[in-house]
Amino acid sequence: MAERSTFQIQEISGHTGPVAGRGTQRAVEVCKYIDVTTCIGCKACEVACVEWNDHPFRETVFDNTYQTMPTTEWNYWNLIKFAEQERDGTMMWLMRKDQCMHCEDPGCLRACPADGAIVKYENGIVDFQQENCIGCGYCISGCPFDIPKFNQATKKVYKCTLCSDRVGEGLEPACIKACPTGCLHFGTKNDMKELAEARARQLREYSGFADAGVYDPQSVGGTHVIYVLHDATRPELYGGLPANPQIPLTYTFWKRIAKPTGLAMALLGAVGIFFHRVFIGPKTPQPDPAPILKRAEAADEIETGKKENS
Amino acid sequence: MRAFVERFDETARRRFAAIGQTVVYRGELLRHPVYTRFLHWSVAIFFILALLSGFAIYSPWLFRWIAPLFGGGPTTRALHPWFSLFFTIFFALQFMNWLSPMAWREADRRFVRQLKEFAANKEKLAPEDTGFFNGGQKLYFWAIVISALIFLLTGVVLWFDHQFPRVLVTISYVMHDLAALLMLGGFIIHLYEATAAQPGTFRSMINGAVTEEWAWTHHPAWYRAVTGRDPRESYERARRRQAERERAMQLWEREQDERERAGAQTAPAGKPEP
Amino acid sequence: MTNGWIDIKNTDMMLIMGGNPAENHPCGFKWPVEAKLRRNAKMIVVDPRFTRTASQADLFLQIRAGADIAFLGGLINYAIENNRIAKDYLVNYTNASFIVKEGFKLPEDGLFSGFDAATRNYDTASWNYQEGGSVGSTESRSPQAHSSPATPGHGPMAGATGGGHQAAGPAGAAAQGGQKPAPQLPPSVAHDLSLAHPRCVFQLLKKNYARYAPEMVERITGIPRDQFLKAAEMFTSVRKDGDMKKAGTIIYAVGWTQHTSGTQIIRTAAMLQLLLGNVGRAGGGVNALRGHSNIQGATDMGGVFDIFPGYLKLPNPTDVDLGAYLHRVTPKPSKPAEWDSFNYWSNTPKFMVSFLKAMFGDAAKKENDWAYDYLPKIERKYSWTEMWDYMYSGKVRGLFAFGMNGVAIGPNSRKNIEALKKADWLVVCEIYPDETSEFWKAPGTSAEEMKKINTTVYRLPGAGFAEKDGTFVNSARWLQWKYVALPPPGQAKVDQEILARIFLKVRELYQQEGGKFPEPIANLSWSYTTPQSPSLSEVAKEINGRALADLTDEKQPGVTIKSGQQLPGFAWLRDDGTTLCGNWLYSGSWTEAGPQSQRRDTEDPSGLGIYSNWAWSWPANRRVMYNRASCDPNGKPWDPERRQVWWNDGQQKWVGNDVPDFKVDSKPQDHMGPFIMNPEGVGRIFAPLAAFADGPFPEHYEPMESPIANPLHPNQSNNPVAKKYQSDLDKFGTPEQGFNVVCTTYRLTEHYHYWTKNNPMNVQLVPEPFVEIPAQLADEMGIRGGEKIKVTSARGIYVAKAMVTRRIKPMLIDGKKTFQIGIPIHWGYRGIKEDEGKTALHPANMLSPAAIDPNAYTPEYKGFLVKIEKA
Amino acid sequence: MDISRRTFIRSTLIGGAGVTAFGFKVAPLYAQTRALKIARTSETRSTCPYCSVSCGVIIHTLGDRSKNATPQVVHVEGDPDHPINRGTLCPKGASLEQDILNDRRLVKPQVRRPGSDHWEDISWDHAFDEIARWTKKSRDETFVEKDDKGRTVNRCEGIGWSGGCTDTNELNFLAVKTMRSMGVCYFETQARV
Repeated sequence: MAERSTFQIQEISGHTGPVAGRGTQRAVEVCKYIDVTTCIGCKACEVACVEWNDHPFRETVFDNTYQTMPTTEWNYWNLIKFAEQERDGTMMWLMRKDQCMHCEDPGCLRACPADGAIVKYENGIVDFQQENCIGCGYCISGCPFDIPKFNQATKKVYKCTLCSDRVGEGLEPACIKACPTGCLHFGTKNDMKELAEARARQLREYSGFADAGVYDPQSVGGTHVIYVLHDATRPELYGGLPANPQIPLTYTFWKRIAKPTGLAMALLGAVGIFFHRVFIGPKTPQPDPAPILKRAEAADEIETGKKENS
Repeated sequence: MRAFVERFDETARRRFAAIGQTVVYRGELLRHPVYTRFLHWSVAIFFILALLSGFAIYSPWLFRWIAPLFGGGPTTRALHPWFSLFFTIFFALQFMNWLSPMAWREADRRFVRQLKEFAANKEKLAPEDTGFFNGGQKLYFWAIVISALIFLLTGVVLWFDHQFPRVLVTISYVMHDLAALLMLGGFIIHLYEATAAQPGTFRSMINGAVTEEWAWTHHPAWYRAVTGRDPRESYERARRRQAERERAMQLWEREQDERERAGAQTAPAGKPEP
Repeated sequence: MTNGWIDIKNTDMMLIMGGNPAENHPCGFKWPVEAKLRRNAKMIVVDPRFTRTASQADLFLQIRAGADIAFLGGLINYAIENNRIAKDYLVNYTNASFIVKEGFKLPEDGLFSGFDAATRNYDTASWNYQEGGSVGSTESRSPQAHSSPATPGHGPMAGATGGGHQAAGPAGAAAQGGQKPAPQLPPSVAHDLSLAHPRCVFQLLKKNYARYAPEMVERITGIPRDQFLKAAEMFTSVRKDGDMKKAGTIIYAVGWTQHTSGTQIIRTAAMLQLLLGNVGRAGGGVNALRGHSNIQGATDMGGVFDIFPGYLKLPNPTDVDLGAYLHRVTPKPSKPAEWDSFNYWSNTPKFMVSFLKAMFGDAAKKENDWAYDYLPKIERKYSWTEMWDYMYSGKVRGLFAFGMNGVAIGPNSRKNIEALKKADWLVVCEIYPDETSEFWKAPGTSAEEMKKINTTVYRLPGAGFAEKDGTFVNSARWLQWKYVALPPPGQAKVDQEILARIFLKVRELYQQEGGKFPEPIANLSWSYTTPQSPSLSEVAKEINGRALADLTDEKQPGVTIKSGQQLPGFAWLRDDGTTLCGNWLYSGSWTEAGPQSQRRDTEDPSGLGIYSNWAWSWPANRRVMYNRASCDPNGKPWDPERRQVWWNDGQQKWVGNDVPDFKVDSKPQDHMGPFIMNPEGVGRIFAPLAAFADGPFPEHYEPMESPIANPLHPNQSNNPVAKKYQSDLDKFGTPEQGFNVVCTTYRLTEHYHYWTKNNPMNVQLVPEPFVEIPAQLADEMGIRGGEKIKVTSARGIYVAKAMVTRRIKPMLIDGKKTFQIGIPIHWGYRGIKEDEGKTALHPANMLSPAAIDPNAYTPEYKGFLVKIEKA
Repeated sequence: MDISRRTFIRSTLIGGAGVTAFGFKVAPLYAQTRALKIARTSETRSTCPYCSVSCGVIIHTLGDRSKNATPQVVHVEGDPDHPINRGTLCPKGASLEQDILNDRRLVKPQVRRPGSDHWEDISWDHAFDEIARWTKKSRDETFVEKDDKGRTVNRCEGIGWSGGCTDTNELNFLAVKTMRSMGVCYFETQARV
C-alpha cells in the first residue's frame, strides 16, 4: 500500500467482490463546465491537451473545415467540432469541445471485461488503466459518445483522463487552464451546475436564445462534463451530441443478467451429469458379467430355458 | 466437391496410417484411424484453450483465475482468437473427414425421439439401426458445426472491431457468447458420454480400437457392417456362453464343498472330474 | 490602444471592425466576452467574413473590404441626425466649436481644397482654423503642430490625436509641398460654443457626412439599409437621451490599417468616439489591437524610417541646425484664448537633447550642437515598400533582416524576390529557415537563373524568445520584462551579440581604414560592460535615462537626483545636456527603485482592471490615456461607478485609481483640454493642416483595385494622394480584365504569420493553405470543398484548396452582385508541409498590391481584385 | 501556486499486495495515475512572443538550475498571476514548447555565395568580418554627405534594416543606435506592415 492515489476508487471494471476504496473517504465530484456559446473554436484546449500529455503528432489533411480531424483519436483526446448553422436567417458558427464526458454511469466501464482496466473515482473521473487493458475494444462500443480509441501498436484503448494527474495534484485540467475566452470552467459538479444554469438563464433573458439550456444527460446518470447550449433541444446540431445517450443493452442487460445466468446453467448441467452417473450409472458393453445379486436367477433362467427379456 | 473431399480424406488417412499405427487384438474392432484421432485431439486441445481463454474474457468471476494461466489479461485476449482459429481449421478437416458418417438418417430421428429412454438407461443395447455414430453424437457434431461458424464470423468482427460498425460489434458480442454457451453444453455431455457414461469408449480415441461387445452394444448397425454378423446373435451367443460358464462354475463349487465335508473324516480324495 | 485589454470588460457596447480579435488575440478577447457575461454588453461585428469573432456577436454585418469609411461615416451621420451625441464632451473636449478658415472646401467632388493635380499633393494651407481674437502673426515656422505615434491608427495615441505623424515634417506635406514657408496654426482660434456657425467644425462635419445616408452606405458597403440602421441604433444607443453614463468602445486591427485609406478609416472611428464622448473613459476608447508581441515597442522605439525613439521626427535638410529643427517640430499652443492647453510636445527639445546624449554620449556637446550633424536628414519617404522598390532599381545594396521575413510579408512578394536578386548582400538573422533567406531558391527558379543571382546571403541563427531577456510592449502599452529560460541551441547567439559584433567590426574597419563620415560611428556611445554582447538590463537603464549632473526641480524643493542616478520619469529631462535618455516615453521604466517592468503586483482595488503595479505602462504608468476626459468639465466622473480619476478639491489636484493623464494641478475652471498631446488641448474632429496628407475629414475612396467606381464621386474614385509604384512588376487589375472577385488576406488563430509553419503542433491543427470562398460562388463555378483552385491577381497566382463556406455571402455593391474571398497568409516555400511538398509553395502575398496609404505607408493587403478558377 | 514544489505519490495498489495463483500475479494494479511531469521542474516567467496581448507564460525546464544540469524545456503554461491572460493561452501560446524544442531551428551560421545553389557553413568570426566589410562597402558607395542643394544630410541610402517585431525594445534601441549612426534611412520594422 506504499503507493496510493489521492483519489478513492468507486468502481472497477470487470471486478469481482467489493471495491476497497468505495465510500471510505469523502470526495467532492469534480466537473467541467463548457459554455459552448462563448467558445471561439481557437483550439487552445486541443493543443494544451496534446502538449500536456506529450502525445505524438498525427498527420492531418485540410478537409473543407476548421475542424482539426473528423473524430477524437487515441492520441488526440480533445477535439473542437465545428458546425455552420443558419438560425432563422442569421448565421451561427457552432463550436463544441468534444472529449470524454466522464459519465456517472460509464458505458465503457460497464462493457469492459478486464479487471481494473477502467476505474471510476469517487470524484467522478473515469480513467483508463492501460496496464490492465486487454485491448478487447468492448469499451469502444460501450461508449455512447464514441470517445475511447484503439491504438494498433499497443493494442490498448486510450481517452481523456480529465488530467487525473493534474487534478490529483490540486490543479485544473490542462484544457481548462488554457481556454482564452473562459468558456471552459472546472470545479465541483454543484458549482458548475449553478454557473451553467445561470448562464443559460442569461442567454434566455438577454441574448434571445429561448431554448438555451444545460446538457447533463440523465440517461447516463449525468456527466462530469456539462455543456451550455444555445439550443438545448437540439444537441445533435453541435457536432452530433446525442440527445439521449444510451449504453447498448448488450452491456447492461446481456452482460449483467443473461451472461451469469448462462454460465450458472452450464455449471448446473455439469452437476446434473454427475448425479446422472451416481443414480443411473453407466452403459457398459453387453453382456456384462452378471451382478452378484442377480446370479441365482441367471442360473435358473438357464435351467428353465425361459426367455430372458430384461 | 464431395469427390475432392473424399480423395483428400483418403490420402490424409493413408498418410497418417503410415506414420502411426492402430493395434487391433482379437475380439476388437478398429473404430478410429490415426488421422481421425489426430484431428479429434487437435480440435479438442484448441477448443479447450479457446474455451478457457474465452471464459477469462467472458466473465469477471473467471477472469481473475483464468487470465493468469495464459500470462495475464492482455495475452489471454491476444491468444484467444489464435486458439480459436486453429480450432476452426482442425475442425474443418474433421468436418470433411466425418461428413458422410455424420449424415442425418431416419434412425437418428428415432434416436432423438427416444432420447429420454436413452438417458434413463432403460435399454441395455442400443437400437438395432444405430450406425457408426448415434443421433446424439450427430447432434453434437452439427451443433459444433453451427456454433463454430458463428464463432468464426462474430469472432472476426470482434477481433477487428474497429473495422466494423458498432452495432455489428455489439450484436456479434452477444452471438459469440450464445455460441459459446451452446458448445459448452454439448461439450459437458460429450465428455461424460465418452468417459464415465460409456466405459470402453475413451480407448477408441486413444488406441483406436473397441471391443466387439462395445460395438454391438452401442453401434449395432456398425457392428453388422464391419463383421457381417448379426449383432443380436453375437450378443445372444456371448450371453449363452457366459451362462454356461456360470453353470459349470456352480457345479464345480458344489463338488468342492462335498469333498471338503468327506475329507473331514477320511483322507482327502482326488480332484473333481472335469 | 488608448485603453487596454482588461479595460474592455468595463464597456457597454463594442464595435469590432477591421479586426478579428477572437482569431488573432484570443487571450485578449476574454475581456470582450467578460463584458458580455458581466455587463450584458452588446457586441457588433462588421467584417467581410463571418469570423470567429462574429460567432460571438450580437449583431454581425458583412461589409465589402475597403468600404469602412462609408460605414463609419454613416454612423457619424446617424448619430448627428438622431442627436445621439455627447454635447458637453463635444463642446469642451473637441475642436467641434472651432471655426475653420474661409476657402476650405469639402470633397463633394472627391477633392478637398488645395489639390495639385501635377504633384498629386494637397496644399494644406486652407485646412486651418480661423484666427480668433486679436492675435498677430507669430514667427512660428511650425508647419503642423501635433504629435502621434508611428503607424497611425496603430499607435495608442492615434485615436484622439489623429494619426499620421508622417503627414508632417520632411516626409509629409512640407516635403511634398516644396519649400514655400509652411503654414501654421493660429495661437488663438475663433470658436462658437453654440456649434451653430456654418464654418464651425461641427457644422462642416454634419454637412460632410450628410452625404453618407443609409442608402449610400448600402450602395458602397453592401450592407442592407435595415441592417445598417439596426447597427447604428445599437451602437449609438449608449448616448440615448444624452445619457453620459454608458461607454462604448471601438476595437480594430490591421483590417483597417491595410487600405489605401487606412489611417483615415481609423480617424473616422476616432471622430465617432469623440462625437459620442467615449475617448478617455473606462470601457471606451479607440483600441488598436496591434499585431505582434512587440510591434508597439518597435514603433515607440522608432522602428519606422521617419522617427527616432519616442516619436521624435527625423530632421530634414531644411533644419540646418538643431535650433532650426526644434523650432520646426516643437508645436505652439493653438486654442480659444480663454482655454488652456498643456501642449506636452513643447518639451520636445528636452527629449531630443537627452536622446542625442544617449546616442553619442560625451561626443554630444553644446559646442557641436549635441552632435546633431551625426543624424541623417531625410526629405523623402524610406518606408517598407520604398525600400523594396529602390532595391529593385538597384539603389539599395544590402539589407539586414533581423527576424522579418520580407519576401513572405510582401506586398507583391515577386517584386521583393526580384529586388533581392539585385542586392549585393543580405544578412538574415532568424531562428527558422525562411523565404527571405532562400529567395534564391524560390519556386520556379531554374539552376541557370540561380547561377545568375549574385547576392551573397548570410543566415545567422538567432535566439528564440525563451533564450533572451528584455522587454516587450503590448497593445496596452505595458512594458514587461521576460527572463532567460535556457541557452540558445547549437551555435545560435542572442541577437544583441550578433548586432553588437557586426557594429564593432564596422567601427573597427572605419578606425583602421577611414571612410565616408566615420565620426558618428566612432563616437556612438557604446559603454556597455560587455561591448561584444551588451546586457539588456544596461540598455534598458540607458533607455530610461539617467542624470549626468545633480538635478533639482523648483516644483519639488528638496528633491535632488544625483549625477549618475536613474531618472524617475520624463518630467526630469533637460535640454542642457545634463540628462541622458534613450526614449523619453519609457522614462520611468527603470528607476532608482529598480526595473518597473518587472513588477508583479496583482492588486486591483478599483476593480476596473487597472493593475497599476503590474509591470509598467507608458506614459508615466498611465493605463487609460486622456483619462481626464472620463470626467465632466467640473472634474466629476461621468459615471460614478467607473471612477478612474477626478478633481479633488481638498488637495486641489487630480487624483484617482489611475495616474491622471493631465497636469495634476490644473483646476477644472482653467479649462485645460484633456488631449494634452495636441496643441489645441482638445480632440481633433477636424485635423488641420498637414496632419493627414489626404484631408482633414476622412472621405471614402475605393481601394486601388475596386469592382465599382466610387458612388460618391465616380470621377475621383481612389484616394488621390495614395501611392502606386511604376516598376514593371507593379501591375493593377480591373473588373474589365476579369478580376471580378474582391480578395482579402487574413490570419488564423492556429498559426502565427510565417513562423508556426515550422511548429508540428500548429501544422497539425491546420496543415495546408486554403482559400475561403462563398458557397454560392463555388456552386456557380462547380467547385467542391477541398478541391484545388487557382487565384490570380494582376501580380501573381496562388493555388490552394478551396474552403467552401456559407459564412461568406454574395453582396450587392452599387447594384452589382459581388463575391468576396479570403486567403489566410501563413504559408510559403519553407515549412514542415512545404518541405514535404504538401502545399503549392506560393506566399499569399504574391497576389497583394503595393498600393500605399499616404499617411502610414501601409500596403493594401485587403480588398484587392482577383479571379479564381479550378486548378 | 508553487506547483513545482509538490511531492507526488505515484499510484496505488488496492486489494492487498500481489496475491498469486499458479505462480501468476492475479491482483491487477488499480488507479495508476500519471506522475505530474512538472513536479520538480524549474519555472521561468516569460512573455509569449506571438501577438500583442503579451500573455505571461511560465517555462518549465528540466533540472533545478544546478551547475551540471543543462536546462531543456519540458512544458510551457500560462502564468496565472498575469492580469491579462490569467493563465490562459491560445493555440500558438500553448504550443510554445514545440517552438523552443524544434528540430527545424537554425543552429549554425551559413552563407550562400554568389551564383551558388547551396548553403555553406561559415564560422561566426568570418561571418562578422565579411558582413562588416559589405556594410562598409555599401555605406561608402552610397553615403550622401551633402544633397544636390548643398545641404548637409549625412545619410546612407544603400543599406536597409528590417527588424522583427519580436525583437525586444532593448535590441530595437541598439538597432537605432547602430543603424542611425551609420546614417541608415531605410529603417523599418513589422510596425508598418
